[in-house]
Amino acid sequence: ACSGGSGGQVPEAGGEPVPVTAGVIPIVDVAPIYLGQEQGFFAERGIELTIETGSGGAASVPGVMSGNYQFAFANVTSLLVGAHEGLPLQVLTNGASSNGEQGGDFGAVVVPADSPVRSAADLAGAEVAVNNLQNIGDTSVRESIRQDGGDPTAVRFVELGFPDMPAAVETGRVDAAWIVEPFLTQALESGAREIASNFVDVDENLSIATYFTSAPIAAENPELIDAITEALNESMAYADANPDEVRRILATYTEIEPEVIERIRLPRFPAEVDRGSVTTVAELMVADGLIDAAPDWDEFYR
Amino acid sequence: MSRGGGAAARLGRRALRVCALPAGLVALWWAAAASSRSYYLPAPDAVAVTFAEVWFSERILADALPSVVRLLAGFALAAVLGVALGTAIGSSPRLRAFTEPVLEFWRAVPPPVLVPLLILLAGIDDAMKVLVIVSGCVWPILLNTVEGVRAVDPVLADTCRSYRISGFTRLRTLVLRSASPQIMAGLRQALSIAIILMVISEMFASSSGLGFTIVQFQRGFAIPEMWSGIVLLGLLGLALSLAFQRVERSVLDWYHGLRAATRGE
Amino acid sequence: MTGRGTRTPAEGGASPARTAAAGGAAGTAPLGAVGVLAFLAVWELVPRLGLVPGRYLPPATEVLAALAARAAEAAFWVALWDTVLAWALGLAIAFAAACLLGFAIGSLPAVRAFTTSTVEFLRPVPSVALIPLAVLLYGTDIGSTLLLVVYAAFWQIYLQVLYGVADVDPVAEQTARSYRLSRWSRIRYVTWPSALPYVLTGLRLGAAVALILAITAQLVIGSPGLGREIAVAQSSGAIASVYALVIATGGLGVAVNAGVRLLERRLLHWHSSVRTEAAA
Amino acid sequence: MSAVLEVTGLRKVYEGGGRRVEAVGGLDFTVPAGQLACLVGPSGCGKTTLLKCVAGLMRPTSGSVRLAGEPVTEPPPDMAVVFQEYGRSLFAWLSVADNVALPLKEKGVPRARRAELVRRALADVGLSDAAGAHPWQLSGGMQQRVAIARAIAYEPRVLLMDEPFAAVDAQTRAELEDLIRGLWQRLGVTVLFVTHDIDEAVYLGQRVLVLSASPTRVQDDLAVDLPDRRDQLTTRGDVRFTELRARVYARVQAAKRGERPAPDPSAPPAPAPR
Amino acid sequence: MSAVLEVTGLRKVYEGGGRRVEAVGGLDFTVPAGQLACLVGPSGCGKTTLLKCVAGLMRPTSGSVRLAGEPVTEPPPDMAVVFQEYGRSLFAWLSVADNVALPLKEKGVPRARRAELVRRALADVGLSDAAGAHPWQLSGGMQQRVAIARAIAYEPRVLLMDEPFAAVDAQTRAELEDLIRGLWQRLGVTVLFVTHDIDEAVYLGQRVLVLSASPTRVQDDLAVDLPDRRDQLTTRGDVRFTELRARVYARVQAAKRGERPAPDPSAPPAPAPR
Ligand SMILES: Nc1ncnc2c1ncn2[C@@H]1O[C@H](COP(=O)(O)OP(=O)(O)OP(=O)(O)O)[C@@H](O)[C@H]1O
Ligand SMILES: Nc1ncnc2c1ncn2[C@@H]1O[C@H](COP(=O)(O)OP(=O)(O)OP(=O)(O)O)[C@@H](O)[C@H]1O
Ligand SMILES: [Mg+2]
Ligand SMILES: [Mg+2]
Repeated sequence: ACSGGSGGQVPEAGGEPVPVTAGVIPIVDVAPIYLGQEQGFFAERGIELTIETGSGGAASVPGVMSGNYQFAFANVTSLLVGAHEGLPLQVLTNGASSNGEQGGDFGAVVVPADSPVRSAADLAGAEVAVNNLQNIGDTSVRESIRQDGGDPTAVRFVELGFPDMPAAVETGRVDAAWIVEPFLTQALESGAREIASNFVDVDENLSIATYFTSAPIAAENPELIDAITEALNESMAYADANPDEVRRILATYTEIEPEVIERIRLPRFPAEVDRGSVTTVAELMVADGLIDAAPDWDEFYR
Repeated sequence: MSRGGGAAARLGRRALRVCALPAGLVALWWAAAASSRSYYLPAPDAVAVTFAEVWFSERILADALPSVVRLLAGFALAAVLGVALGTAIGSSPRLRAFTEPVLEFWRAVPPPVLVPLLILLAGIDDAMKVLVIVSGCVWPILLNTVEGVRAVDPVLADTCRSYRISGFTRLRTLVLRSASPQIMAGLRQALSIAIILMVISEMFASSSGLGFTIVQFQRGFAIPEMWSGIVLLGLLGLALSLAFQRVERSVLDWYHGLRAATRGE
Repeated sequence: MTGRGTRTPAEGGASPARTAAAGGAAGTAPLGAVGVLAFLAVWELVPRLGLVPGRYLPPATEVLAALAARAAEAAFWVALWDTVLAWALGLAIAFAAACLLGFAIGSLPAVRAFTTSTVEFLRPVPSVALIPLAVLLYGTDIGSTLLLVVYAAFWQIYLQVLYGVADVDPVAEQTARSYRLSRWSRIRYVTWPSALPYVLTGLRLGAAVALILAITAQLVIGSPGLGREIAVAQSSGAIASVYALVIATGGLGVAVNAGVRLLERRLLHWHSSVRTEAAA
Repeated sequence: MSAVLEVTGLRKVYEGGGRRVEAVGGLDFTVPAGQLACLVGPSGCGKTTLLKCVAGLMRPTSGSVRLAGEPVTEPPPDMAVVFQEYGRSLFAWLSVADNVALPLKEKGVPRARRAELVRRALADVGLSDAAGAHPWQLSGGMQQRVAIARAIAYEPRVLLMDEPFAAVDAQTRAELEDLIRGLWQRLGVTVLFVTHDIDEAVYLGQRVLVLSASPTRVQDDLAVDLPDRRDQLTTRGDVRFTELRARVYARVQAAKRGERPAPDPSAPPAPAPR
Repeated sequence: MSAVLEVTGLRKVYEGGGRRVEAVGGLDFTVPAGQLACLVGPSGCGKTTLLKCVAGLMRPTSGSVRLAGEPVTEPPPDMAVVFQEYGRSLFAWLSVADNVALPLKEKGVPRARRAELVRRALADVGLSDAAGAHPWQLSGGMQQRVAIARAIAYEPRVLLMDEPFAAVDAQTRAELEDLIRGLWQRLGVTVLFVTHDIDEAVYLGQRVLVLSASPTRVQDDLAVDLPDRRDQLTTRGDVRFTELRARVYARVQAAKRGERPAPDPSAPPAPAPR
């Protein structure tokens, strides 16, 4: 893997391909980049793409900061926090968005089958599992409760990895959980009940995650980054248009069971970051005290 | 020199011993941070300021205290378990042969993959976190106890046998005492591992705690805050190890005496 | 005098109780296998009896089947090799450094006194907290995994070495001094053999911790190896796969331990703990 | 008197580490209850091995040891052993008094009596002052005396002693010899006493068993027909004492030279060197 | 001949564990180069302590030890010590031959010569057969002989021995006594020899230092005016031998009873040793 050494090169059609490394998380949301790699969208632009998987922000942000990755995948909230803390992060393009279907989105709040909780408002006083605290999960779930007329301050959140959530819900270890695919399908099939589509409640076009790089990398090699952005956009468009292709590619880089792949709900993959939704998220984060102010959009988005 | 003067000098020497190297290292850190200007490596003064801001607050009660309580509970449980199991396994080669592969198996399982299983079995509350701590820090105690028990002097063992000292008395006066230097080595190891696992246990199914806070700082790119948390962990380790040293000194009184005596000190 | 029995010559010969209990090299393997089988049986039963939902803890047979399926793929062996490589390199570095520093510092009480506070401060720093720093320094390849592995394993071995160095029989030490053995010779011929039981325990502890850190680092950072496979399986909800990989990890641990035990029998054949158990 | 201790065809072979040593090569003897028998023999002949087999601490390769008719497979009750490696047989973490008291405690001797026994035993071996010290604060000879005190405080019925006076000075040794004889007479203990000091063997014992070099056999078995009341001055001046001593010495020398027990064990006594 | 070993005002007080023992209470003596001096004294009087101070292994509380004019602060070169705790002074992880060879290796003796020295030393103590064994496979007396073999193979200029023959039988003891005297005569070694056997002290030494009970002082300092050629039969039969022996015995007994040397520490010097 590595390194900054490729930073000075410019991709040329027909020339030596430029090695580029991307850091992603091996989940449903990153299907487009795998599709793009497979379809040759990167190779066409003289980019020899290597995809490395990690477990999220802990590796991807420092990976980009150190020049180890030329770009990486992370959720919007993390990037907003990072930018707020002064990290020179730059968003290249959208990564995954809510599909906007109330009750059919790829992430949802679920409760055990026999739970007295009927809707988001009932969550007041409950313990809700989210994968990371002070992140998109608790922010959006609070919004769901608020919109449902409940008291968003009365809910307690606890951190739990997505893979552990179906079991925790089924065994009643938590009152509710915000789960994403493929664990959402798993939970629903083992009897959990869906009570809210928290992404849709925030914004039905909510941009959840994006691909990003760092300002120094972008400044050093703008042509390469442009080429990457183009390839990403093409990949997104391809994925958005071909959900079957998405399901097919999932079988190659994840280990989700084939039957489950058939049934899971997919996010949408618009190429453009929905600026409005990000602003909404930033405002919610300001309201929750995660950040003081939304970052300057023009600096943040390339 | 007056007695008071002697004591003061001793205290001074001790302070020098404790502080000299850390002072040097902090200076090095300073130099490194100044030259690298890396976002992830803040200067020690920044960390010191942050430390005061972050930890001299109600956080020390809300986050650190419950963590430390869990840490001590886990450590105590691991100590009891490790010594009890270790004594049994160390005294019986058969039992050792029987259990060793399975124990070695568990020993090699990383906590991040063990935690989901523990969540399944023990839930997500304090019990699970204490179990995570136990699951990690029982090993050095267990292994050292096993080896210490195995190494009981055969002449002493024969002495006990010939006077028909068996059962609990034998355990207390022979086995545990003669293995105690090695058991202490294990406990000392376990203490710092317990701190590490306290952090790891709070990376799962948490909403508060020292480890949780540190991880949260890390995720939120609050790097000086994160370093201040690590410093706190180090200080905690230092404090616990000083306390442990006192216990060890009294438990191994005979051992150190014996060593010093032969050298005629 | 009343030293501990670790290095003193003693009459051997098995007492009746010891003889009855003696396993010997050949005797341990079958018993260990029985232990493993018993463990697998419990594992099989817990989900089958519904004590835990089988969806979340698949029975042993299912997991073993998943493991067998994986073992048929080359990717699995590549991942295994990557893990073993990171582990072995990291452990070797940690072991060498810990022994060097441990013996040097342990035999110089003054230096030991000056370093204690720093050591006690650094030991409880969790390797996981160092991940961002590691990635920043060494990127996402083996370098950062090594940093974490070495950091974690080092302390385990180092502390054992310190205790081991302190456990040298003073009469043996005085004998060496009276014959004016140089510092190096004393370490080589007296301190090292007497500390060996501690060192080997340290090696066993360090080996497991190194393995854990190698896996964890791969899991979090995503450098290639079993850890990354586990991460992928985990985020895909492929529970049987996760447990299959965990078995592979544990199996590595068992193998490593068997190796150290073999080493022990060779290196410590003179030691009372080995010879009383080996005596016929 | 019924034979209390019977050793029949006792053999012990050490194997391991690429070395095979037949230490004890077929021993037969019996010791009647209440006898004080001394064992002498060349260094490394197998005395310690024999004692350990008798104590039930070591399993013989073949042959058997019986005590009062029962086969000895583990240490029998009411037996005390003073090990050759006296230093290592003391508990470093216990004070001298606790070392002596421990077996009594285990035996269930009440506290007051225990204290009295410990006090007396320590006084007998001249260590009253050291009761509170740890073994490692004592000199070699003092450690050995602690081990002896522990054995006599125990008031055993069978007492096995492996060169128990090796590390004490001549004067103390004489006192301890008389102490053991006194104890033996007072309690009727059966004593097996290993020593290298031939004078000591003759002075102490009712009988001296001379062992051959390893693999050890009984080279000679002498009854010591000295009067039961013995004292350091008159007994050692006795002509019979000198004769017996010379005889034992000659036999040990023969054993040392590697002579095996002759078919006729009544060889003429050699001149006494000392 | 110049005084090689000077002990001046040597005191050693053990403190610690709530116990304070003045073991050595002001010793003054000198040992000329090449002398063989025996030390006797009651058990626990401080002989081992003295020897360790002389060896530079223990720092005295006050007073000094000088060897050839140099103060002894660490073990001087070309010195060998046979410890009272012989078992613990052997390295369990080395074979008998390697135990003997190790100090030679460190001294830089070439391989062939080393092998020869080891072979001869082991033969001298009667352990040729045990060269490949490990110390814990040997009997107590055999272990002690390994420690002796190690010391003599080293060919030291100063030899300190702490009850080196305590665990061997009478016959072997006599042989070892002659071995040490032979070595001493051959190499001109200065020997300090602690023993509890008064006969041995007189037979071996050119001089016997009798130490008082602890805190130990020099109770008596006797020159042994027996001819230099000694052998077990004639020397021990000598009238002068019996006289000296009786004298030493009386002094040790006095020491044991707690008699202190004359109140004036600058007592008239004892008869010249050589
Ligand atoms: N643990 C052992 N392993 C192998 N051989 C042994 C062991 N213990 C003793 N031997 C051998 O058995 C023989 C007899 O040993 P033992 O200790 O019984 O002799 P001993 O008569 O007590 O001698 P000593 O008077 O020197 O104490 C010796 O040759 C010794 O080398
Ligand atoms: N490490 C120690 N700590 C405290 N006291 C000690 C220590 N070593 C020896 N002593 C004390 O010092 C005195 C002299 O001990 P030392 O070992 O020198 O006697 P010794 O003459 O060699 O006796 P022995 O003939 O019994 O070996 C004893 O009273 C003993 O209790
Ligand atoms: Mg013996
Ligand atoms: Mg002594």
